Amino acid sequence: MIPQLDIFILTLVIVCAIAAISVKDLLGCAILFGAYSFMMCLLWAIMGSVDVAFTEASVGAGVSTVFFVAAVFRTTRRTKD
Amino acid sequence: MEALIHHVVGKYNYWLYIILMMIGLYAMIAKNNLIKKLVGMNIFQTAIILFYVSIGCKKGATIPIIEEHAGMGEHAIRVADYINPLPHVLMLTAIVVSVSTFGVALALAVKIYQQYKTLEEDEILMRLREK
Amino acid sequence: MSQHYPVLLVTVPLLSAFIISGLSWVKKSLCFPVALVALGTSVFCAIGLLFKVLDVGVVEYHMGGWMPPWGIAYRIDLLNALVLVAVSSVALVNLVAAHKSVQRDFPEKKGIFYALYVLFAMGLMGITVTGDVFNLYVLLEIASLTAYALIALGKPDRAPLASLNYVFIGTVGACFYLLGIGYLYIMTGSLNMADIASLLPPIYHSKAVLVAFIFCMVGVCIKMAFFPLHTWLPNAYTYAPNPASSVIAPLMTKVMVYVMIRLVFSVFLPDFSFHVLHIGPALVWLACLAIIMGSLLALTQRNLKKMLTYIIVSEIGYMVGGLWLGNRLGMSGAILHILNDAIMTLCLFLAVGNIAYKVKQVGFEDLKGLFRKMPVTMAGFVAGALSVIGVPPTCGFFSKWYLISGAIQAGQYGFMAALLFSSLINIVLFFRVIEIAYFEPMNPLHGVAPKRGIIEEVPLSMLIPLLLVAVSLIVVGIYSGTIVNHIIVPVLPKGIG
Amino acid sequence: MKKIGFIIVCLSGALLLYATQDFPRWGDPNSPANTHVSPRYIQKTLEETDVPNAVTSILADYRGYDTMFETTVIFAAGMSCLILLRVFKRKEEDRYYRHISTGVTLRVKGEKTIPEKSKEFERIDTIWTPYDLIIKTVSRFLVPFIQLFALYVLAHGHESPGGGFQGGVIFGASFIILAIAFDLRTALRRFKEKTDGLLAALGVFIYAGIGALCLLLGGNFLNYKELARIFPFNKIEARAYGILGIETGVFIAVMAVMVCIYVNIVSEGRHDEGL
Repeated sequence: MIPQLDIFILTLVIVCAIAAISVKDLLGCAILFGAYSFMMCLLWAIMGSVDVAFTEASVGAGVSTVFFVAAVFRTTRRTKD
Repeated sequence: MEALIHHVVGKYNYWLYIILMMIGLYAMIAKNNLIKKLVGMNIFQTAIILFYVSIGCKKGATIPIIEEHAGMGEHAIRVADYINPLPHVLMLTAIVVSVSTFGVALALAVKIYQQYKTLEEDEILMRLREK
Repeated sequence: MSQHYPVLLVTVPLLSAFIISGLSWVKKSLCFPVALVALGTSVFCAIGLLFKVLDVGVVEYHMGGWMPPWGIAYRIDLLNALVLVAVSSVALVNLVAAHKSVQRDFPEKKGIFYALYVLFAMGLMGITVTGDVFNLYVLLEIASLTAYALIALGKPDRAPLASLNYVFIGTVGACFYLLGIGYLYIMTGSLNMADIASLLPPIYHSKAVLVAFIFCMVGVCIKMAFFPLHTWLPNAYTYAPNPASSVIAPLMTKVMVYVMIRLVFSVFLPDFSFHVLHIGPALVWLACLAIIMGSLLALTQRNLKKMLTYIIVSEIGYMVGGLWLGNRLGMSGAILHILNDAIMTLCLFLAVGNIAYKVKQVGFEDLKGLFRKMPVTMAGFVAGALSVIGVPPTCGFFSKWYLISGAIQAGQYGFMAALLFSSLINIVLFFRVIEIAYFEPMNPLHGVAPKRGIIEEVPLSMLIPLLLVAVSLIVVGIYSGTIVNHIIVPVLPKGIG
Repeated sequence: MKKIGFIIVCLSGALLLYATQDFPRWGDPNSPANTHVSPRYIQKTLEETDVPNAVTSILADYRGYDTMFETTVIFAAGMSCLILLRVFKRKEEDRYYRHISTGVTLRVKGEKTIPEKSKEFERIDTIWTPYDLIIKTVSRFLVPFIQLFALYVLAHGHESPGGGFQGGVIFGASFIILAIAFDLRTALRRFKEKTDGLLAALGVFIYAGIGALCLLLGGNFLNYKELARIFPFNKIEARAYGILGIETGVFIAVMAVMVCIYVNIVSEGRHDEGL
């Protein structure tokens, strides 16, 4: 593995995490959360845990985001923080 | 100072997982919107998964899918060649648990919205006090 | 067959939960009998296991035939066996009592309700029987997830919010526990309880082990609602539907106390917990605070069910305090109190469930004159109340006796004072309720308002479990000496004063 | 609340940082975690279970008992969503119909309906988006391939990353795509709610049932070796086939539960209209 790439993606993960919890729109939050999961999945793939990365790609970035969007569709996009 | 840098560089993964965990925990405690809290919860859980995956890492090792060798002996499987698979297994379970919790929590959020027409915790508490 | 008891105990309810949820699409009326048979088998296995452990000592079971550090092993000693009997029988008795109200409140969803109920009981039994720290986490999540769903089925205005709150706090608790075992894993490389215990002593002074201990304990304390972390409990249990709250309230917190005891006894070993760390006295003081605050908060409530939930918070203080007194008497009291408190809480919640079945609400003003209308239910309630107060022939007295003697032996007079104080408060609490229900005249709205229906005694299928539990309060009380001498004392670790 | 939260967060972060000092260096092959229990899995997985992917063999065999409960967690989540959200009584809401040939929208009040089989009218969602040819065609075209890939992931879990869980999620996602690209009713016509509920229970039942079968054959629970007694393969192959069997169970359960959770959340349990 390449440490520079590792650190780059770790930084992206943290940026996505902060963005996901501070964006003022729940739909945007859903998408950023999907991006966060996908970055996390890349990170795990780099670390060599392919099975976990595969699961996270299909669950975290895939189905979870769909559930999230579905829930936002049935509730509201509005958020105060 | 050198020791500190050595320490940080050698364990940066652990440091970053702690930062992620703190972000998630902070969002869970301090955010007002229920869905935001939920996102914080998920970030918290993935941070722990990152921690476990970091435990299993070995420098210079490959993914834990064993190449088949015809003969044993000199081709015997060297443990140091393969990444520790046990944390991966544990974390598969943890991912499943986290998506299950996420699903149930979203269902609860939808139910709460049906009742109060809002997802902000302070507004819900205000409604409850009005009754 | 008897060598398979440990696994049958868990897998029979598991398999039948799937059958029940399948049947709920095909033939709903079969769901209840299947659940009954499944939990009945569990009770049978648990009792069989208890006698087997009494006969031959520790029973081990290796899943898939793999030896312990590699595979998952069950390890049953007397402590597990005792808690297992309590958990399985409470779940069975409450299932019988719940039948009528489930039938009335969730006619369309009863199949899935029973499936979740059986899964919940299965999760708790699995937590109790397992000898693997990660397996414990997974089962903890099953029990919590089903509990979230069962709680959220209550009144739609409050229950989902209480349940979501429980989801957040409960997940933090479970994650802290997971983090703790991650730290243990990174230091020892093992997940089996016995294996970790044998690997830990050389690294007792490592910082990572200390942090692992702290995180495991904080996680478990969140799940058991130990005082400063109890905020989720009162709302969640109050707004849960009665058939669910009367199984969750007696079991969930008690099983988590068991987990704490198990972690202290068989993972970190008492040597580390009591002699390396010296945190016993601090935790006993926290427990005192829990007892006193729980009692005082109970005093401010005007709703019977909410009052009982605060009493649970204070009872948790009893058990945690008893454990951390660090002597044999205190620990015996704590373990005996797990059993007793499960029965007492079940008794009180069953009585409340019966009242709510007819009266709908359990605010204090709704209780007026109930002794005349529902004498048997109220008799059961009084039995439970006497036991919580600690009146001699009931079992609550004996565990309190052990706890107080333990406190005196350890020189923790503050804990003793807290116990006595909370007993006094309990007297006030329950006699206030009994006074309202006995002396005050019937609320004129009762029995008159057409939608409320006529208030009368509940059907027999709800009364008999209540009476059974009330009688067992006294039976367990009479035999508590035997239980302590034959079951509890042998499991206490050596080297404890 | 924010301040208290910040203090708690900093406190736990500081505790965790404090403990990292004693950790072995990151990626150290000689740390206890990498030397105590796990070497055996790497060395013996081929010999004992005939499965090259160590993750699969641990997941389904050495620690298969955990995985059974993991699948149960998923099952419990599906059932929880169902019991929480599902409403069986139809609300008296207005329904919208579209006349296919002219595009005129009809609003039918209350309980009245136009027969679902009607050739001239189709039911549309309250929030209706116009017919999109590209999305519908592409997704209709993609779904079989996604499903095939899911089956591939399941079948190749022994040799490559993947397995029942990932495959099941992907297979479930194919139905979700169908439900998003067309509408929820189309997807539910293809995959009935009752089938869904039964499949979820069946999948986990297969898993636990294989374990119980081993028990009946005289071994310990989940000891697939015993399957060799009734099936024509040797004891080591029996483990590999046992793993395949339980992965199939996981696949079915996860697929059904994913669809169940999605459908219930997106339609608030009414099962009529969604995204």
